[in-house]
Amino acid sequence: MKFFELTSEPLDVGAIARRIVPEECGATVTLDGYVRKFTKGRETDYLVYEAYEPMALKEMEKLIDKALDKYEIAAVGIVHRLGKLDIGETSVVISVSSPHRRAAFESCEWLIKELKRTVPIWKKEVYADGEVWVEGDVSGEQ
Amino acid sequence: MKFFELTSEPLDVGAIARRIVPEECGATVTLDGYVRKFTKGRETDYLVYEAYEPMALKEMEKLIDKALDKYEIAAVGIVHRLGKLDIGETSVVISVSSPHRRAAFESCEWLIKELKRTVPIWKKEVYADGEVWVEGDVSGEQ
Amino acid sequence: MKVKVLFFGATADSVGEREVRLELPDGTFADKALEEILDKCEGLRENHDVGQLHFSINQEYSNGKETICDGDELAVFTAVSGG
Amino acid sequence: MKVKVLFFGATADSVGEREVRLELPDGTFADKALEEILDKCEGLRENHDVGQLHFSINQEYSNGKETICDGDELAVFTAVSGG
Repeated sequence: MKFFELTSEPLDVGAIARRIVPEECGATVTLDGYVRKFTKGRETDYLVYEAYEPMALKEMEKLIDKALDKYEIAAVGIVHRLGKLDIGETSVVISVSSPHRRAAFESCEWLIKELKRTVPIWKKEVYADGEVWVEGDVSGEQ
Repeated sequence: MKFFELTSEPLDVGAIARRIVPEECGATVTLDGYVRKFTKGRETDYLVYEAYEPMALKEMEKLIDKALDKYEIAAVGIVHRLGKLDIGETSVVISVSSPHRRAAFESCEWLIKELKRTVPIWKKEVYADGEVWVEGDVSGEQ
Repeated sequence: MKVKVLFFGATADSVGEREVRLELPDGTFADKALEEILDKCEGLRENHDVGQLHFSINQEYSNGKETICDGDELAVFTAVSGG
Repeated sequence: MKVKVLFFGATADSVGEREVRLELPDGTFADKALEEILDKCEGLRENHDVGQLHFSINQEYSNGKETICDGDELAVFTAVSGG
Protein backbone atom coordinates (compact mmCIF):
# COMPACT_ATOMS: atom_id res chain seq x y z
CA MET A 1 0.00 0.00 0.00
CA LYS A 2 1.34 3.41 -0.90
CA PHE A 3 0.52 7.01 -1.65
CA PHE A 4 2.68 9.88 -2.87
CA GLU A 5 1.56 13.41 -3.52
CA LEU A 6 2.69 16.96 -4.13
CA THR A 7 0.50 19.78 -2.91
CA SER A 8 0.54 23.52 -2.32
CA GLU A 9 -1.82 23.18 0.63
CA PRO A 10 -0.64 22.95 4.27
CA LEU A 11 0.08 19.36 5.30
CA ASP A 12 -1.90 17.62 8.03
CA VAL A 13 0.68 15.35 9.66
CA GLY A 14 -1.86 13.36 11.67
CA ALA A 15 -4.14 12.71 8.71
CA ILE A 16 -1.19 11.46 6.64
CA ALA A 17 0.15 9.31 9.50
CA ARG A 18 -3.25 7.70 10.06
CA ARG A 19 -4.36 7.38 6.42
CA ILE A 20 -3.28 3.75 6.24
CA VAL A 21 -3.41 1.59 9.37
CA PRO A 22 -2.99 -1.98 8.15
CA GLU A 23 -4.52 -4.68 10.36
CA GLU A 24 -1.30 -6.69 10.48
CA CYS A 25 0.68 -3.65 11.66
CA GLY A 26 1.36 -2.29 15.11
CA ALA A 27 3.48 0.76 14.44
CA THR A 28 3.67 3.73 12.13
CA VAL A 29 6.76 5.92 12.12
CA THR A 30 6.28 9.39 10.69
CA LEU A 31 8.85 11.99 9.77
CA ASP A 32 7.55 15.54 9.84
CA GLY A 33 10.08 17.82 8.14
CA TYR A 34 9.51 21.55 8.59
CA VAL A 35 11.11 24.93 8.11
CA ARG A 36 13.87 25.74 10.58
CA LYS A 37 14.28 29.36 11.61
CA PHE A 38 18.07 29.23 11.65
CA THR A 39 20.33 27.53 9.11
CA LYS A 40 24.05 27.79 9.81
CA GLY A 41 23.37 30.78 12.09
CA ARG A 42 21.49 32.70 9.42
CA GLU A 43 17.85 33.58 10.03
CA THR A 44 15.47 32.30 7.38
CA ASP A 45 12.46 34.43 6.53
CA TYR A 46 10.62 31.79 4.52
CA LEU A 47 11.25 29.02 1.99
CA VAL A 48 9.96 28.35 -1.49
CA TYR A 49 9.82 24.79 -2.81
CA GLU A 50 9.62 23.99 -6.48
CA ALA A 51 9.39 20.58 -8.15
CA TYR A 52 9.68 19.01 -11.55
CA GLU A 53 6.30 17.60 -10.70
CA PRO A 54 5.77 14.58 -12.98
CA MET A 55 9.36 13.41 -12.49
CA ALA A 56 9.19 14.01 -8.73
CA LEU A 57 6.09 11.82 -8.51
CA LYS A 58 7.78 9.09 -10.54
CA GLU A 59 10.87 9.22 -8.32
CA MET A 60 8.74 9.17 -5.17
CA GLU A 61 6.97 6.07 -6.38
CA LYS A 62 10.27 4.38 -7.24
CA LEU A 63 11.59 5.08 -3.75
CA ILE A 64 8.47 3.69 -2.14
CA ASP A 65 8.61 0.55 -4.28
CA LYS A 66 12.26 0.05 -3.34
CA ALA A 67 11.45 0.49 0.35
CA LEU A 68 8.53 -1.95 0.17
CA ASP A 69 10.90 -4.44 -1.43
CA LYS A 70 13.87 -3.85 0.88
CA TYR A 71 12.12 -3.66 4.29
CA GLU A 72 9.43 -5.65 6.14
CA ILE A 73 6.87 -2.88 5.89
CA ALA A 74 3.24 -2.79 4.80
CA ALA A 75 2.53 0.79 3.77
CA VAL A 76 4.33 3.99 2.87
CA GLY A 77 2.99 7.49 2.27
CA ILE A 78 4.99 10.49 1.16
CA VAL A 79 3.51 13.96 0.75
CA HIS A 80 5.67 16.96 -0.13
CA ARG A 81 4.48 20.53 -0.06
CA LEU A 82 5.39 23.10 -2.71
CA GLY A 83 5.30 26.89 -2.86
CA LYS A 84 5.97 29.34 -0.04
CA LEU A 85 6.40 27.95 3.47
CA ASP A 86 6.77 29.89 6.69
CA ILE A 87 8.93 28.93 9.67
CA GLY A 88 7.63 25.80 11.37
CA GLU A 89 5.41 24.75 8.46
CA THR A 90 5.67 21.16 7.32
CA SER A 91 7.43 20.63 3.99
CA VAL A 92 7.40 16.85 3.89
CA VAL A 93 5.72 13.96 5.66
CA ILE A 94 6.92 10.38 5.27
CA SER A 95 4.90 7.75 7.07
CA VAL A 96 5.72 4.04 7.21
CA SER A 97 3.62 1.29 8.78
CA SER A 98 4.99 -2.10 9.69
CA PRO A 99 4.15 -5.13 11.81
CA HIS A 100 7.24 -4.42 13.93
CA ARG A 101 8.62 -0.99 14.58
CA ARG A 102 12.31 -1.58 13.76
CA ALA A 103 11.60 -1.80 10.03
CA ALA A 104 9.42 1.31 10.14
CA PHE A 105 12.13 3.42 11.77
CA GLU A 106 14.83 2.13 9.47
CA SER A 107 12.89 2.53 6.24
CA CYS A 108 11.47 5.96 7.15
CA GLU A 109 15.00 7.22 7.71
CA TRP A 110 16.17 5.61 4.48
CA LEU A 111 13.27 7.18 2.56
CA ILE A 112 13.99 10.75 3.64
CA LYS A 113 17.70 10.32 2.92
CA GLU A 114 16.95 9.02 -0.59
CA LEU A 115 14.22 11.59 -1.23
CA LYS A 116 16.74 14.36 -0.55
CA ARG A 117 19.13 12.75 -3.02
CA THR A 118 16.89 11.75 -5.93
CA VAL A 119 13.49 13.46 -6.00
CA PRO A 120 13.61 16.61 -8.18
CA ILE A 121 12.43 19.21 -5.70
CA TRP A 122 14.38 22.37 -4.87
CA LYS A 123 14.30 24.74 -1.96
CA LYS A 124 14.96 28.46 -2.07
CA GLU A 125 15.92 30.04 1.24
CA VAL A 126 14.80 33.62 1.56
CA TYR A 127 16.54 35.84 4.12
CA ALA A 128 16.03 39.48 5.07
CA ASP A 129 18.93 40.39 2.75
CA GLY A 130 18.76 37.92 -0.10
CA GLU A 131 17.81 34.48 -1.30
CA VAL A 132 19.52 31.35 -2.53
CA TRP A 133 18.51 28.13 -4.25
CA VAL A 134 19.92 25.38 -2.07
CA GLU A 135 21.98 22.75 -3.84
CA GLY A 136 21.56 19.30 -2.43
CA ASP A 137 24.13 17.73 -0.21
CA VAL A 138 25.07 14.34 -1.62
CA SER A 139 25.18 12.85 1.88
CA GLY A 140 21.48 13.63 2.27
CA GLU A 141 22.01 14.88 5.84
CA GLN A 142 21.08 18.44 6.74
CA MET B 1 10.90 20.84 26.37
CA LYS B 2 8.82 17.85 27.28
CA PHE B 3 5.37 16.49 28.00
CA PHE B 4 4.20 13.11 29.22
CA GLU B 5 0.62 12.06 29.85
CA LEU B 6 -1.69 9.14 30.46
CA THR B 7 -5.25 9.36 29.20
CA SER B 8 -8.32 7.24 28.58
CA GLU B 9 -9.32 9.37 25.61
CA PRO B 10 -8.44 8.52 21.99
CA LEU B 11 -5.04 9.92 20.97
CA ASP B 12 -4.69 12.52 18.23
CA VAL B 13 -1.34 11.64 16.65
CA GLY B 14 -1.09 14.84 14.63
CA ALA B 15 -1.86 17.11 17.58
CA ILE B 16 0.81 15.38 19.67
CA ALA B 17 3.37 15.45 16.84
CA ARG B 18 2.81 19.16 16.25
CA ARG B 19 2.41 20.29 19.87
CA ILE B 20 6.05 21.42 20.09
CA VAL B 21 7.78 22.72 16.97
CA PRO B 22 10.98 24.39 18.21
CA GLU B 23 12.39 27.16 15.99
CA GLU B 24 15.84 25.61 15.92
CA CYS B 25 14.44 22.27 14.75
CA GLY B 26 13.74 20.91 11.29
CA ALA B 27 12.37 17.46 11.98
CA THR B 28 9.99 15.64 14.27
CA VAL B 29 9.90 11.85 14.30
CA THR B 30 6.75 10.32 15.70
CA LEU B 31 6.02 6.75 16.64
CA ASP B 32 2.34 5.84 16.54
CA GLY B 33 1.85 2.47 18.25
CA TYR B 34 -1.55 0.85 17.78
CA VAL B 35 -3.47 -2.34 18.25
CA ARG B 36 -2.57 -5.09 15.81
CA LYS B 37 -5.32 -7.47 14.76
CA PHE B 38 -3.10 -10.52 14.73
CA THR B 39 -0.44 -11.44 17.29
CA LYS B 40 1.41 -14.67 16.61
CA GLY B 41 -1.41 -15.78 14.34
CA ARG B 42 -4.09 -15.31 16.98
CA GLU B 43 -6.83 -12.79 16.33
CA THR B 44 -7.13 -10.09 18.96
CA ASP B 45 -10.59 -8.80 19.78
CA TYR B 46 -9.46 -5.76 21.79
CA LEU B 47 -6.82 -4.72 24.33
CA VAL B 48 -7.03 -3.29 27.83
CA TYR B 49 -4.17 -1.16 29.13
CA GLU B 50 -3.67 -0.54 32.82
CA ALA B 51 -0.99 1.56 34.52
CA TYR B 52 0.45 2.23 37.92
CA GLU B 53 -0.26 5.82 37.04
CA PRO B 54 1.91 7.95 39.33
CA MET B 55 4.90 5.64 38.89
CA ALA B 56 4.34 5.43 35.13
CA LEU B 57 4.43 9.22 34.88
CA LYS B 58 7.63 9.37 36.94
CA GLU B 59 9.26 6.71 34.75
CA MET B 60 8.14 8.48 31.58
CA GLU B 61 9.72 11.70 32.80
CA LYS B 62 12.95 9.92 33.70
CA LEU B 63 13.14 8.41 30.22
CA ILE B 64 12.57 11.76 28.58
CA ASP B 65 15.23 13.41 30.74
CA LYS B 66 17.70 10.67 29.84
CA ALA B 67 16.92 11.07 26.14
CA LEU B 68 17.31 14.86 26.31
CA ASP B 69 20.68 14.29 27.95
CA LYS B 70 21.86 11.50 25.66
CA TYR B 71 20.78 12.82 22.24
CA GLU B 72 20.94 16.14 20.37
CA ILE B 73 17.20 16.72 20.58
CA ALA B 74 15.10 19.67 21.64
CA ALA B 75 11.71 18.28 22.63
CA VAL B 76 10.05 14.99 23.54
CA GLY B 77 6.40 14.17 24.10
CA ILE B 78 5.00 10.82 25.22
CA VAL B 79 1.31 10.11 25.58
CA HIS B 80 0.01 6.65 26.47
CA ARG B 81 -3.61 5.64 26.38
CA LEU B 82 -5.26 3.45 29.03
CA GLY B 83 -8.44 1.41 29.14
CA LYS B 84 -10.08 -0.53 26.33
CA LEU B 85 -8.65 -0.13 22.82
CA ASP B 86 -10.02 -1.53 19.60
CA ILE B 87 -7.99 -2.78 16.63
CA GLY B 88 -6.10 0.03 14.95
CA GLU B 89 -6.50 2.47 17.84
CA THR B 90 -3.38 4.26 19.00
CA SER B 91 -1.99 3.11 22.35
CA VAL B 92 1.12 5.27 22.48
CA VAL B 93 2.58 8.25 20.70
CA ILE B 94 6.22 9.26 21.12
CA SER B 95 7.30 12.39 19.33
CA VAL B 96 10.84 13.79 19.21
CA SER B 97 11.96 17.07 17.64
CA SER B 98 15.55 17.83 16.76
CA PRO B 99 17.61 20.20 14.64
CA HIS B 100 18.78 17.22 12.56
CA ARG B 101 16.71 14.18 11.89
CA ARG B 102 19.25 11.46 12.75
CA ALA B 103 18.99 12.18 16.48
CA ALA B 104 15.19 12.26 16.34
CA PHE B 105 14.99 8.81 14.72
CA GLU B 106 17.54 7.32 17.05
CA SER B 107 16.08 8.72 20.26
CA CYS B 108 12.47 7.97 19.32
CA GLU B 109 13.41 4.33 18.78
CA TRP B 110 15.37 4.27 22.04
CA LEU B 111 12.42 5.80 23.92
CA ILE B 112 9.87 3.22 22.82
CA LYS B 113 12.29 0.39 23.59
CA GLU B 114 12.91 1.75 27.08
CA LEU B 115 9.25 2.57 27.68
CA LYS B 116 8.38 -1.06 27.00
CA ARG B 117 11.01 -2.13 29.49
CA THR B 118 10.55 0.29 32.40
CA VAL B 119 7.24 2.15 32.43
CA PRO B 120 4.67 0.31 34.59
CA ILE B 121 1.87 -0.19 32.10
CA TRP B 122 0.37 -3.58 31.26
CA LYS B 123 -1.61 -4.84 28.33
CA LYS B 124 -4.33 -7.47 28.44
CA GLU B 125 -5.06 -9.16 25.12
CA VAL B 126 -8.66 -10.26 24.77
CA TYR B 127 -9.51 -12.96 22.22
CA ALA B 128 -12.79 -14.54 21.24
CA ASP B 129 -11.96 -17.44 23.60
CA GLY B 130 -10.01 -15.94 26.45
CA GLU B 131 -7.73 -13.21 27.67
CA VAL B 132 -4.19 -12.86 28.92
CA TRP B 133 -2.10 -10.21 30.63
CA VAL B 134 0.99 -9.86 28.49
CA GLU B 135 4.30 -10.07 30.28
CA GLY B 136 6.95 -7.80 28.89
CA ASP B 137 9.69 -9.05 26.68
CA VAL B 138 13.02 -7.94 28.12
CA SER B 139 14.34 -7.21 24.62
CA GLY B 140 11.63 -4.59 24.20
CA GLU B 141 10.92 -5.76 20.64
CA GLN B 142 7.44 -6.96 19.78
CA MET C 1 4.42 -0.29 61.08
CA LYS C 2 1.81 -0.36 58.35
CA VAL C 3 2.36 -0.33 54.61
CA LYS C 4 0.12 -0.33 51.59
CA VAL C 5 0.79 -2.92 48.86
CA LEU C 6 -0.57 -2.42 45.35
CA PHE C 7 -1.06 -5.01 42.61
CA PHE C 8 -1.67 -4.45 38.91
CA GLY C 9 -2.71 -6.52 35.94
CA ALA C 10 -1.70 -10.15 36.41
CA THR C 11 -0.69 -9.77 40.07
CA ALA C 12 -4.00 -8.09 40.90
CA ASP C 13 -5.80 -11.01 39.26
CA SER C 14 -3.65 -13.53 41.16
CA VAL C 15 -4.21 -11.95 44.57
CA GLY C 16 -7.80 -11.02 43.88
CA GLU C 17 -7.17 -7.54 45.28
CA ARG C 18 -5.70 -4.35 43.89
CA GLU C 19 -4.55 -3.11 47.28
CA VAL C 20 -3.82 -4.68 50.69
CA ARG C 21 -2.57 -3.26 54.01
CA LEU C 22 0.23 -5.14 55.75
CA GLU C 23 1.86 -4.92 59.16
CA LEU C 24 5.67 -5.21 58.97
CA PRO C 25 8.31 -5.05 61.74
CA ASP C 26 10.02 -1.65 61.97
CA GLY C 27 13.22 -1.49 59.92
CA THR C 28 12.27 -4.25 57.49
CA PHE C 29 14.48 -4.30 54.37
CA ALA C 30 12.94 -4.36 50.93
CA ASP C 31 13.86 -7.94 50.04
CA LYS C 32 12.42 -9.16 53.34
CA ALA C 33 9.26 -7.09 52.79
CA LEU C 34 8.76 -8.70 49.40
CA GLU C 35 9.13 -12.17 51.00
CA GLU C 36 6.45 -11.18 53.52
CA ILE C 37 4.14 -10.06 50.74
CA LEU C 38 4.68 -13.28 48.80
CA ASP C 39 3.92 -15.28 51.97
CA LYS C 40 0.85 -13.34 53.02
CA CYS C 41 -0.82 -12.65 49.69
CA GLU C 42 -2.01 -15.95 48.34
CA GLY C 43 -1.83 -16.42 44.59
CA LEU C 44 1.50 -14.77 43.91
CA ARG C 45 3.79 -17.79 44.37
CA GLU C 46 1.20 -20.05 42.72
CA ASN C 47 0.80 -17.99 39.57
CA HIS C 48 4.15 -16.30 39.03
CA ASP C 49 7.82 -17.00 38.68
CA VAL C 50 8.59 -14.80 41.67
CA GLY C 51 12.12 -14.09 40.44
CA GLN C 52 10.52 -12.24 37.52
CA LEU C 53 8.25 -10.04 39.63
CA HIS C 54 9.05 -6.35 40.02
CA PHE C 55 8.89 -4.59 43.35
CA SER C 56 8.58 -0.85 43.89
CA ILE C 57 8.74 1.38 46.95
CA ASN C 58 7.02 4.75 46.77
CA GLN C 59 6.84 4.50 42.99
CA GLU C 60 10.52 3.74 42.45
CA TYR C 61 11.93 0.37 41.41
CA SER C 62 13.45 -1.35 44.44
CA ASN C 63 16.95 -2.80 44.45
CA GLY C 64 16.01 -4.96 47.44
CA LYS C 65 18.23 -3.09 49.88
CA GLU C 66 16.06 -0.16 50.94
CA THR C 67 14.62 0.12 54.44
CA ILE C 68 10.84 0.22 54.44
CA CYS C 69 9.18 2.99 56.46
CA ASP C 70 5.76 3.31 58.02
CA GLY C 71 3.20 4.39 55.44
CA ASP C 72 5.27 3.39 52.41
CA GLU C 73 3.47 2.51 49.20
CA LEU C 74 4.79 -0.79 47.88
CA ALA C 75 3.79 -2.53 44.65
CA VAL C 76 4.34 -5.95 43.11
CA PHE C 77 3.88 -6.46 39.39
CA THR C 78 4.95 -8.49 36.38
CA ALA C 79 7.31 -7.33 33.64
CA VAL C 80 5.69 -4.31 32.04
CA SER C 81 4.01 -4.57 28.62
CA GLY C 82 2.97 -1.07 27.63
CA GLY C 83 3.64 0.58 24.32
CA MET D 1 14.21 16.98 -34.69
CA LYS D 2 12.76 19.21 -31.99
CA VAL D 3 13.01 18.75 -28.24
CA LYS D 4 11.72 20.64 -25.22
CA VAL D 5 14.21 21.54 -22.48
CA LEU D 6 13.02 22.43 -18.98
CA PHE D 7 14.86 24.29 -16.24
CA PHE D 8 14.03 24.50 -12.55
CA GLY D 9 15.15 26.55 -9.57
CA ALA D 10 18.72 27.73 -10.02
CA THR D 11 19.01 26.67 -13.67
CA ALA D 12 15.76 28.46 -14.54
CA ASP D 13 17.17 31.60 -12.90
CA SER D 14 20.48 31.23 -14.78
CA VAL D 15 18.88 30.78 -18.18
CA GLY D 16 16.07 33.24 -17.53
CA GLU D 17 13.58 30.74 -18.95
CA ARG D 18 11.73 27.75 -17.56
CA GLU D 19 11.38 26.09 -20.96
CA VAL D 20 13.12 26.33 -24.33
CA ARG D 21 12.68 24.50 -27.66
CA LEU D 22 15.81 23.23 -29.38
CA GLU D 23 16.57 21.71 -32.76
CA LEU D 24 18.94 18.72 -32.54
CA PRO D 25 20.29 16.44 -35.30
CA ASP D 26 18.45 13.10 -35.52
CA GLY D 27 20.08 10.40 -33.42
CA THR D 28 21.82 12.73 -31.00
CA PHE D 29 23.08 10.97 -27.88
CA ALA D 30 22.24 12.28 -24.44
CA ASP D 31 25.71 13.54 -23.53
CA LYS D 32 25.94 15.39 -26.83
CA ALA D 33 22.45 16.85 -26.32
CA LEU D 34 23.49 18.18 -22.92
CA GLU D 35 26.57 19.81 -24.51
CA GLU D 36 24.27 21.47 -27.05
CA ILE D 37 22.02 22.77 -24.31
CA LEU D 38 25.00 24.13 -22.34
CA ASP D 39 26.24 25.87 -25.51
CA LYS D 40 22.94 27.33 -26.60
CA CYS D 41 21.40 28.31 -23.28
CA GLU D 42 23.46 31.16 -21.93
CA GLY D 43 23.92 31.31 -18.19
CA LEU D 44 24.42 27.62 -17.46
CA ARG D 45 28.19 27.42 -17.91
CA GLU D 46 28.60 30.83 -16.28
CA ASN D 47 26.65 30.01 -13.13
CA HIS D 48 27.12 26.29 -12.57
CA ASP D 49 29.75 23.65 -12.21
CA VAL D 50 28.37 21.76 -15.21
CA GLY D 51 29.75 18.46 -13.93
CA GLN D 52 27.32 18.77 -11.03
CA LEU D 53 24.22 19.41 -13.15
CA HIS D 54 21.64 16.67 -13.55
CA PHE D 55 20.10 15.81 -16.90
CA SER D 56 16.84 13.97 -17.44
CA ILE D 57 15.12 12.56 -20.49
CA ASN D 58 11.36 12.12 -20.38
CA GLN D 59 11.42 12.43 -16.57
CA GLU D 60 14.11 9.81 -16.01
CA TYR D 61 17.68 10.53 -14.95
CA SER D 62 19.98 10.22 -17.96
CA ASN D 63 23.14 8.14 -17.93
CA GLY D 64 24.44 10.11 -20.93
CA LYS D 65 24.16 7.19 -23.35
CA GLU D 66 20.51 7.33 -24.44
CA THR D 67 19.50 8.37 -27.94
CA ILE D 68 17.29 11.44 -27.97
CA CYS D 69 14.10 11.25 -30.03
CA ASP D 70 11.93 13.88 -31.62
CA GLY D 71 9.57 15.42 -29.09
CA ASP D 72 11.55 14.28 -26.01
CA GLU D 73 11.24 16.29 -22.82
CA LEU D 74 14.70 17.06 -21.49
CA ALA D 75 15.55 18.88 -18.25
CA VAL D 76 18.68 20.33 -16.69
CA PHE D 77 18.81 21.04 -12.97
CA THR D 78 21.08 21.30 -9.94
CA ALA D 79 21.41 18.70 -7.17
CA VAL D 80 17.98 18.38 -5.59
CA SER D 81 17.23 19.92 -2.19
CA GLY D 82 13.73 18.84 -1.22
CA GLY D 83 12.70 17.38 2.09
